[in-house]
Amino acid sequence: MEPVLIAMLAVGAIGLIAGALLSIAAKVFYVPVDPRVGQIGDLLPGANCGGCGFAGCLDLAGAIVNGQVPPNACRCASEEANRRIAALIGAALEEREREIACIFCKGDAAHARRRFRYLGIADCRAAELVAGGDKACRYGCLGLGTCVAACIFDALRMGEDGLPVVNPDRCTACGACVRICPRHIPRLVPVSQKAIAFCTSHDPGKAVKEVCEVGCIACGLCKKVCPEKAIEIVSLLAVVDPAKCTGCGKCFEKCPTGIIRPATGEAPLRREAAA
Amino acid sequence: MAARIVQEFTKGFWKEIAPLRFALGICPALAVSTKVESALGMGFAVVFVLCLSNGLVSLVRHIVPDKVRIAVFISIIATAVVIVELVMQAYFYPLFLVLGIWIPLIVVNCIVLGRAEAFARKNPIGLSLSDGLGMGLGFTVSLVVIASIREVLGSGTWLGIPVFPADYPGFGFLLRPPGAFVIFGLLLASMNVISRRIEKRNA
Amino acid sequence: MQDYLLMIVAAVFINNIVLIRFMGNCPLVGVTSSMESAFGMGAAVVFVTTLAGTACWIVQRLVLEPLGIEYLQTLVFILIIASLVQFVEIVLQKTAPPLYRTLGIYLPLITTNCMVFGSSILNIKQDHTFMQTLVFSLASAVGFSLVLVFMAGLRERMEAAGKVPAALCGVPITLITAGMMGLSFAGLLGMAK
Amino acid sequence: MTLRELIRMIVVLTCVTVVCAGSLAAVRLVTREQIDYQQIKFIKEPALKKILTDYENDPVADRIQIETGKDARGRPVYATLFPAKKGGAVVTVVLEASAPGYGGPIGVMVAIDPKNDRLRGIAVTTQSETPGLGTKIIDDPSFGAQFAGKPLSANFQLASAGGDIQAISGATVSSNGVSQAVIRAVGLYQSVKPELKF
Repeated sequence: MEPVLIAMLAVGAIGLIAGALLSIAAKVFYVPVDPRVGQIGDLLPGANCGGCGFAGCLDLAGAIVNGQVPPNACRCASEEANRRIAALIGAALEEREREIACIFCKGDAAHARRRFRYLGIADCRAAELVAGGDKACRYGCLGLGTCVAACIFDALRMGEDGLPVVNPDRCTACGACVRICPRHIPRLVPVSQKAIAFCTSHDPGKAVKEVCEVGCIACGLCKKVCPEKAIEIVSLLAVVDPAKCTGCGKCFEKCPTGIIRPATGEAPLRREAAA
Repeated sequence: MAARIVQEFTKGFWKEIAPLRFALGICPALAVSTKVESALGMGFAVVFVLCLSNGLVSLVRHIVPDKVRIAVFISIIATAVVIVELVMQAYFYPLFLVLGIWIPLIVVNCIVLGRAEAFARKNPIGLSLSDGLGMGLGFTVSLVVIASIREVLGSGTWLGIPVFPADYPGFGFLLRPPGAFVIFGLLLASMNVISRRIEKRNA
Repeated sequence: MQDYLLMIVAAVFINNIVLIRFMGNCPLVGVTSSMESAFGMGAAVVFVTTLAGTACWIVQRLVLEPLGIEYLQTLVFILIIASLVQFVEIVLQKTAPPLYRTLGIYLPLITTNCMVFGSSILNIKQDHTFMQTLVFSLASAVGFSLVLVFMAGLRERMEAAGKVPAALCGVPITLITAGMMGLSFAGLLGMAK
Repeated sequence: MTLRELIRMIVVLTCVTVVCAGSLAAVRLVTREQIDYQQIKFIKEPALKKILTDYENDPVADRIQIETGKDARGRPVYATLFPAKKGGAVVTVVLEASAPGYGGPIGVMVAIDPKNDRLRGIAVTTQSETPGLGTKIIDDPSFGAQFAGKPLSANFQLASAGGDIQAISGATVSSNGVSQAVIRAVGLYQSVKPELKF
């Protein structure tokens, strides 16, 4: 019987010490965890997409409770969830317009020139490293679909013309594509924005014309024609101010390369319309 | 109820066969699969541990506080493992020598704690036992499959019985650690292909 | 000193705990999809293994052997490791929140990591002294992290290339890569026992 | 967390570990004999078979353990003797001893005829000598054969040290290890002999 007793006492003692140590540690090193962190975490989508800039949904939940960020900081959560989160921490929900990602380049295979044939790893980041990519335009979309792979909401697909296409219904504006693109082609815009200049090239008009038929040549016609003064030429690139734009459509007709267009819904390229 | 028990038992063989589907418990699956004999021994040891731990965890599931849950479960599992260790040492000593450190390592086999956490903690004892038995046998089957490939091709025998003519040189690579990884990877790949075929046919 | 150096080289490269001893394969598959998580897991494992290895050694020598209950080794060691992991988690959360945020999510995974438990047992099996235990645990864990980081790097590249056949995607290609890596590690065999 | 919860946590954990340890100790108690038997059988039996030829019992099951002293931690140290019986009478007693060789300890099993106090033969069980040189202590049967038939009172030192044993040329250290192990085994046998009753 004695060996049994020794074993029971020894292991029991180890168990007791371990248990006691843990309990003491739990008391001494007690970190008050707000129960609301868990509750908010449950309301968040749980995709851990990182679109909010935090390490994961729970991390964001902690930040929301601490008041570092507004309760609707998650771009992916539904409005219902945002309202309930706001109710939980007793803050008024400040209305913010939904955003979606837009691809700021129209230079597809038919309209943009390539400098060489790229046969390397099918990833824009890799292509960018090889002599700055195969596109002659150093601002344009490389079209290898890195953003498509990065989208965990299945809102992006690769179009037949070699440019990514956004599905506005699925896009949650998490910003994953915005961050991963080496050329910052996808950008977030408010859903209500009516006109967009779909180009990111800061090159002068002549240089743009040499490499791409559908780039902003900074001619300034759009600026002149806009009755609301909503368009500015910022370092050789037309930029539409969504707050002023009424969507009258005058610039669509005037733009010589046809890159200023309605944000949603496809309008024919000017060249094609003319042909 | 009976149907449920059968269902929990059979899922362990194809639908949720642990090492091949979830890549759980692959450490022992790689380490003791050089011979069919040791694979069988390891498999049955795991079956026993899984049944015992699932049963006991299911019995104490209402009295264990949540915070010490893991510690309690792991103590129960460790007890089952030490029982296996002692019994194997007493009655199957050669097998004990072959399996060596992998017997105590059953404690940290992800399948065992995984089943306790995911299943036995929430289900009555009957279901837990049948789940443990099914999962354990599924593990045994996967082990034996890998071991068969490795033993037959590697040393030209199956369960010690020669299957190739005596001058078969043996594919030594398969008996070494890197060979285990490669065989296991290829097995998983073929499993993927088969599953996809079945899905396509059903669709 | 030379002995310790030899021991480190042996534990990190030659008898690598993941590729040759087959321990800790679950995280090799589970947390190597990105470099960041591989680093996090590796750091957490190095920390816990060293701590657990020495704690287990002390208990073995001061409690189990004098009382003649070595057969309870498995039970006692896993208890120590489980409590230690939880203890580290609690302490880190309070004293080093940034560290906790990076390592925290990997800590629960470590309790059932055979590499921590396995290296603790190996220490006893190979009759190490206290210093040897310390060095061996640390070196094994470093070897583990090294393989984890290598694997994460390779997987990131393979994923970017996108040329892996569909059937091999994910776990199968990881295992086959591990096999190839094991082969190259095996090239170092004979450098030390 | 309230104090009550804390206490409940500790109590449950302690109870579980105590019950686990208790049941394990019980299993250990039941299997202990069998484990000892198995361990000795699988490690010693091949060597036993080598030096014992004519016997009817299971020397491992009939083994005799005699306390010979205490180790540094105060635990008893046992000498294990394997008696081989024929027709109910002990014809040979086998025991093992080891001595340092060239590459590490050399373990030697020695078979003794208890009636005539003579060596029946020796067998090397464990060794890590240089292959091809030191391993001649096993590979060269004439070396081991020198011991057979000698009375226990013989001088088992090497000839170079004034004894009766011819060392293998080129493997003096290994040969010396074997002969020292035999001397130890014989000494052990002499010291426990009074306690043996056949």
